[in-house]
Amino acid sequence: MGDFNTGDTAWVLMATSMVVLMTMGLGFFYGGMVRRKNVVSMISLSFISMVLVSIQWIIIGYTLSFGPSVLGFMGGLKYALLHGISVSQPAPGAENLPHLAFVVFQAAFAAITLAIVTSAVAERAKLSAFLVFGVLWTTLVYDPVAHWVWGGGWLHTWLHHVLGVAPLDFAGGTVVHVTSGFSALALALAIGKRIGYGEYSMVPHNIPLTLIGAALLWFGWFGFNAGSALAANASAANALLTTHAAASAGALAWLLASWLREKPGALGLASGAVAGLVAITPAAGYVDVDSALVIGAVAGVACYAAMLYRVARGLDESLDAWAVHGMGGLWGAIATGIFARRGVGGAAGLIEGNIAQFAAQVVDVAVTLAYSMAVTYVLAKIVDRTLGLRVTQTEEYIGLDVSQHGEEAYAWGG
Amino acid sequence: MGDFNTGDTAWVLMATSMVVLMTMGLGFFYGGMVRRKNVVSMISLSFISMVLVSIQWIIIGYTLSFGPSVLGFMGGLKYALLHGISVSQPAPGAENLPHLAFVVFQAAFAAITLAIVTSAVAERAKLSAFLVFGVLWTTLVYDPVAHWVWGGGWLHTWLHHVLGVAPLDFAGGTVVHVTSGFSALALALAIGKRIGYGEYSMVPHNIPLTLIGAALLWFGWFGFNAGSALAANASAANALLTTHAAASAGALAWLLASWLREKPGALGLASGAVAGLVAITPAAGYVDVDSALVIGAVAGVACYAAMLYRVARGLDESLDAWAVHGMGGLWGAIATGIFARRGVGGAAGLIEGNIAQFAAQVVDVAVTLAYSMAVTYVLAKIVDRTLGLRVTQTEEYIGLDVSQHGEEAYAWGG
Amino acid sequence: MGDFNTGDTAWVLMATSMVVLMTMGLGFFYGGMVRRKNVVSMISLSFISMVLVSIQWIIIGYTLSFGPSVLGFMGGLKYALLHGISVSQPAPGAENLPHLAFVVFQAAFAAITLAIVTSAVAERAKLSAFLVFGVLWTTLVYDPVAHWVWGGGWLHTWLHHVLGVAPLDFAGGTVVHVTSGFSALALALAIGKRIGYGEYSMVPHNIPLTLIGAALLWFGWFGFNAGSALAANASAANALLTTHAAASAGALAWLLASWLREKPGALGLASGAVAGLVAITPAAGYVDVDSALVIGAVAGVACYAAMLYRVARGLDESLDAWAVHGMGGLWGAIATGIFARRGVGGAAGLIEGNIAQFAAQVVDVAVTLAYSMAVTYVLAKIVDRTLGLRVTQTEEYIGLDVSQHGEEAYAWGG
Amino acid sequence: MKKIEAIIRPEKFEQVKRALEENGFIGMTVTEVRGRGEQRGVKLQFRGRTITVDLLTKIKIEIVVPDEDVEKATKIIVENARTGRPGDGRIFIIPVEKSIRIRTGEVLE
Amino acid sequence: MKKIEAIIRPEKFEQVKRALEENGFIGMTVTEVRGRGEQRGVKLQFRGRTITVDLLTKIKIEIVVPDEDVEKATKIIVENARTGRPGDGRIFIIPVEKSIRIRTGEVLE
Amino acid sequence: MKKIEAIIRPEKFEQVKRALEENGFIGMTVTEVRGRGEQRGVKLQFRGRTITVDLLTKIKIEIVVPDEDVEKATKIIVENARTGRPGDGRIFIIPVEKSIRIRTGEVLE
Ligand SMILES: Nc1ncnc2c1ncn2[C@@H]1O[C@H](COP(=O)(O)OP(=O)(O)O)[C@@H](O)[C@H]1O
Ligand SMILES: Nc1ncnc2c1ncn2[C@@H]1O[C@H](COP(=O)(O)OP(=O)(O)O)[C@@H](O)[C@H]1O
Ligand SMILES: Nc1ncnc2c1ncn2[C@@H]1O[C@H](COP(=O)(O)OP(=O)(O)O)[C@@H](O)[C@H]1O
Repeated sequence: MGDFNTGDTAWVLMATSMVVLMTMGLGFFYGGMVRRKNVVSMISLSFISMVLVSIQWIIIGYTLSFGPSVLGFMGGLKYALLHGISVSQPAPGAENLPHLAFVVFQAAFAAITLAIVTSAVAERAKLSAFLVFGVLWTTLVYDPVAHWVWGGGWLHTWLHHVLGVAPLDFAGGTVVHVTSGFSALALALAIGKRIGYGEYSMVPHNIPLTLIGAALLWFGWFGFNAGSALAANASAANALLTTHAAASAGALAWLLASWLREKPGALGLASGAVAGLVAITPAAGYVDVDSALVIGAVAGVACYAAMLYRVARGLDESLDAWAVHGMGGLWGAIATGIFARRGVGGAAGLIEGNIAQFAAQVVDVAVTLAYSMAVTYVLAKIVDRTLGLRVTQTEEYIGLDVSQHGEEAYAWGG
Repeated sequence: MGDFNTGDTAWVLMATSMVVLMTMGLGFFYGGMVRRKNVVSMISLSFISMVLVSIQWIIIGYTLSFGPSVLGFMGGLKYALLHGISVSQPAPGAENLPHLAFVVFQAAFAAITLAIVTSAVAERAKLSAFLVFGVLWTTLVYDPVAHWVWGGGWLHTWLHHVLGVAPLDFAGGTVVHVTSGFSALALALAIGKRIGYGEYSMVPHNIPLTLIGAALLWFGWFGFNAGSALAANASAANALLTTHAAASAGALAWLLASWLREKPGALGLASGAVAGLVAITPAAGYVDVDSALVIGAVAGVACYAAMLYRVARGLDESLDAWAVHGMGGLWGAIATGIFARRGVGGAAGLIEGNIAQFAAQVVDVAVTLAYSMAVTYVLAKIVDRTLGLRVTQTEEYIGLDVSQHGEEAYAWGG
Repeated sequence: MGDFNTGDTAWVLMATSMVVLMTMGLGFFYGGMVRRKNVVSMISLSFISMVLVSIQWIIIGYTLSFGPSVLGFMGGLKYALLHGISVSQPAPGAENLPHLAFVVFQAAFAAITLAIVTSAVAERAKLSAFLVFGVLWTTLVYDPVAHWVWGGGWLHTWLHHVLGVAPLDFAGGTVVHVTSGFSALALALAIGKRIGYGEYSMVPHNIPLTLIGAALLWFGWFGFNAGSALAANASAANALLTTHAAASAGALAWLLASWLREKPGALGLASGAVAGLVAITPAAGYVDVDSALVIGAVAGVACYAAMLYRVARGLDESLDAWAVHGMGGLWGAIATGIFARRGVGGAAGLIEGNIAQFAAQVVDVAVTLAYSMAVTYVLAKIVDRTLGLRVTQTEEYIGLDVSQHGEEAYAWGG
Repeated sequence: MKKIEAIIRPEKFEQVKRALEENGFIGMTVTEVRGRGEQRGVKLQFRGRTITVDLLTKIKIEIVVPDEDVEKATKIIVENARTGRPGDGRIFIIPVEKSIRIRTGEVLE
Repeated sequence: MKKIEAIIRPEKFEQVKRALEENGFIGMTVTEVRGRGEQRGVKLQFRGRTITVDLLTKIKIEIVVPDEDVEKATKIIVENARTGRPGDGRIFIIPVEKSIRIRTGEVLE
Repeated sequence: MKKIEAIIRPEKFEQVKRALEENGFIGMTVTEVRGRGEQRGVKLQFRGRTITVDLLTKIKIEIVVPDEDVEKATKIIVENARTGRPGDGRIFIIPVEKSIRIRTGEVLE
């Protein structure tokens, strides 16, 4: 019991708590951006993602992701229901920590990934179908990808074999953000646009709520990234600093870029910060602070451009998980291959002449992206054909708060 | 100064901060559920509970709870005003921590307990009288119970003597939740229903606000439960995992159970999470994660049923502190006696054949419950006769925000 | 990498995260107090302060504050862009921590200081001009003062030379609060009153939002003050306890003091808590808990009086940064010179007979105050003459959310 | 046709609505308003300044009915909205020259 | 002068507004209201109790126009607010005896 | 009886209310509305799309008064709501056929 490093354990427990809070923060971030009649639904989708995935993770998700590999594709069932993990057992590859601390830290990652995807079904998801879709998605998309990149699966081994280096993903740029962002895109294509999209006004109903969400996201992301050091050490400190730098740069860059076309909104500021946070996620422990400023600033501009592109294309990936998490994650994963410095996290990137690392990042992203989109699209179509992913027209018209939850967000007449 | 374990200290300081935030989170959780005209009042009641009890705790509460026992009933005055506690002194029974860290961690527990009780006086408490009631309640109900269970008081010693085992309460299932929940019931009976209860519509005025509160509660509870390990060790990790598991299971169970009767609301999701969190509180360091799922799920269903029962009985214990904290805490305390595993926290429960532990839990709860209800009821009646616990009819009609605080929550006409 | 103290590092990383959250919390605290048409702007000003100052800090701010001193007035450029700070390097004077952890912890302090100042330009700041003003202010006011008091600058050395003691400022009572509070006063004088000030109703539009901000401030302040121990030790525990005590005492004192003149509002409760938090900031690691109660209570009453005075004088320092942070910081800095106890933090104050310490505190505050006001006023006037600090009358009438950000906080008609 | 504008207590709204419904008056438009009648004088403060807020939340119900139904509808509202205490509200009868159903364009005179 | 009170679907508001504008009807006052017509019966729950909420959000547009413009304005609203499904709303024409511009004090009409 | 509907600037509301009160006009119903008159053209954006919001917040005051008081009340409102700049608002006078006090049921003719 007393053999673990208490400082590292404290930090990972704290980081876990922060990522859990961040997941609900995402609900508020998204919730403020929908119309008033759908805010309860939108927040609930994040909330439910956390609840569902956490239970799934304990029962089957952890072992599928981090259990002993079965042919490199998925983890075996050794840790199903977390059996065989005693309280005093150290985490695999991190003797400083209790295994259970690692399990719950990773649970929070799995949970937020599904929550990010809910952007795609904003204001039209059928609650019952989402429960089913959510469990399937996390089992068939998130768990395998986590296994491939972090759990010793084929992608990691194979790239190491072919290129001599494994892909770097400090805190989930591909596993979490590319996966969720591109899945959101596929899901949006599968479920279709909201009624009246592009025709009716769909301005965000409560910007302060979105900003509360953004604040919690920023805060939680310190746990997400710096916690991924799995220790309270210099790497964690570097990750925290680069995270903060990239978020700031992303926010400022989006603000300024959008100013060229329109008034610079608070939503842009917040979205830019998230873009910077996403992009630094895979890189946080591998790059220095100067690179972090660059990575964040580019992310701010690139994700803003991606959003404009999506809107111009008439795509109703409603709350821009694709533009911000998908494209931001993609950029971040590649940027890690560019800016990684041996002196920071032990791995070199392109600017230090390591082309292999750059190649590994590109392949890593490409595989994750393709797999996520394909499986998500098929899954969504199957759920749609069988259960119906989407509410009826009348239910959508009345709003999901009333039709799915029997609640009104803000009481009237009181 | 340098002799304490820094990791453990960091964790307990952090946990304290989280419990303080959670107390204000409770204010938002409650505040969203009342009518618009009472939200400032409702949030303020939690805020004031924290302020009042923290001061009381420093002056007299800590020593009454944790000071050297006077006949087993209350702590003596040795630590009044925290005198005699030097900065470099270790916590009693926790040499790894500064004594002052333990003091302030426990202060936050005392504070939130009173805040939970404010459910019972929602939308009708007279501010001035609550200040008096609050100080008396924490001194006469919380402090003694904390002393009996945690401070070396008679209940602990006596049960140990009679049954050979002491009651288990990892983080306050009885001390905090049974006490507050059943006190809320007694207080609701003493103060009476709101004008128009059961007749006028009293739907919650701001569900997103309640969900912000729920998010902060969930986050803070990690500090509450895992912090109660008083170290950043394997026990803390287990507690954090079981806490998260039970919260998730509780949320899902309430959602599904309520779905049998009505649309599954976000309030149910949030209440179910809180029910799971309450129920795991006494057990968090003693049970494994499988049991945590069971404990949480049962809590979700049981507390939902308790709420329905309360409503059916026409009891205006307005925000369900009794149904969720009282009944959830009762179930959790007993469940600890059932599911405790020697391999987890050193104590065995019923399923490992330890009937004595089960018996100890039942007696512990019964004593706490009876004491809390009786003293609270008498206290409430005394304050009511002398100062009047309740605002006038006109003040209640206009709303407490204007009548007690001279403020409107949301400005009009701007 | 493994040489730092993990517990201390965990605590400082956590504290940094908390101060970042607190900065956005300040945005909500302020945002709830303005009119509905300016809430996005008000929150954004805090958000932008964080973004801007964090980038400035990395590029130039850190080295100006903590780089090797140039004639005692400013730090040299050694650490510009944080060059020369390797990941494994320990913090100067704190071998237990990574240097980068110290850098980012201090970045958060610089950021919140500018955010506090935005009180003065509430509902009338021109966004573009604020970006310029903000960078200049932090470079010319915050960075030098931080250097003088914390970075080995002249004020510290000179007072030590003259009086034999250096001024005490545990967590920034002068550096953060006196600086920002008095700068806000100067800035308010420079920018002028809001249109209709004293004539139109300007009641706060969303008190729950302000209270959410207050909750985050209280939480974050634990990181601010107890994190300033730069270790998870007994001093941090003492700081956390005194911080909580002073906040509680401040809240209660303001509530009771205001009750003599008007209904005791939740805004008073929150403002009183902030007043207590400000006042204990310089003292947190030097005084015991009894003194903290006194310091907090006096701050609650004094800041309330300062606010009444400001209103009576017709000064539109709109959200009372001066009354609460300026006057609270002033009182706290002096109180540190009164109540400091050798047995707590190694330094004695007036009540232990150390007049020199008291004198050092007074001079420290006087210099900071005078410098801040003078430079801020001149700077504001220069920016106003060149760029215009303030929006046009029409823009102010329509509200800054629409005119500066192109957004409405709460959508209408949805 | 007449428009009946009734300003009533919020807590009486459900009862009035149900009573109208039971008597065949389904269509209605409702608005949250603030009103002042014989009640006055709630004081608010903000940071030292006192602001008088003497307007309490009310519900305004608008129902357009044929002339012959005015009396009946009015009676239902009065009976169900009344508590006998100040603040019960007012009913105003306003002439309506034409009423059009947008869905069909038909004029409902 | 007449006051045209049109109660329409929120999502049609922008279109109606634009159409009115294009036809020279600039001045208007709009309010968010709740209304019930042929649509009914959304149920809400709170903690075990069921509450019927059958009032959906609508926008009320008020435009005061000279008598001769009533027909034209009404037509524009009907055409632009119509979807053909229940819930499209109503238009009421109400007499206005006098209209005053506050800025100048002048009586219009 | 007439209903005076005045649409005024929010920041003038307190002054108008006080002036009415001082002249014995206590009863009133007020609503937050949005209005467009000669002011136009504030633009909003959301994520790349531009939305024109040209409706500013106004306060609508409704006071029902006996015929003989209409002029006096109107004058008070005009004098106190006026700033002389566009956006000051309008007053409409609408006939009221009957006014009923719910508390007593009495008809205030
Ligand atoms: N003269 C009036 N004009 C417009 N509305 C009025 C008038 N008098 C009262 N009201 C409305 O009626 C509501 C109820 O007023 P109340 O004081 O109950 O009237 P009563 O004295 O008839 O009982 C007020 O809040 C206000 O909205
Ligand atoms: N009799 C009425 N009096 C007042 N408002 C009405 C009336 N009938 C309908 N409305 C308003 O019109 C809106 C649209 O009603 P709707 O069901 O579409 O009418 P219709 O049956 O004419 O299509 C309602 O929500 C309500 O606000
Ligand atoms: N024709 C109209 N019908 C209804 N309301 C109107 C009309 N014209 C103006 N208003 C209302 O009056 C408010 C003030 O308009 P404003 O531009 O100040 O008018 P004016 O040009 O008379 O000064 C508008 O915001 C709107 O609410």
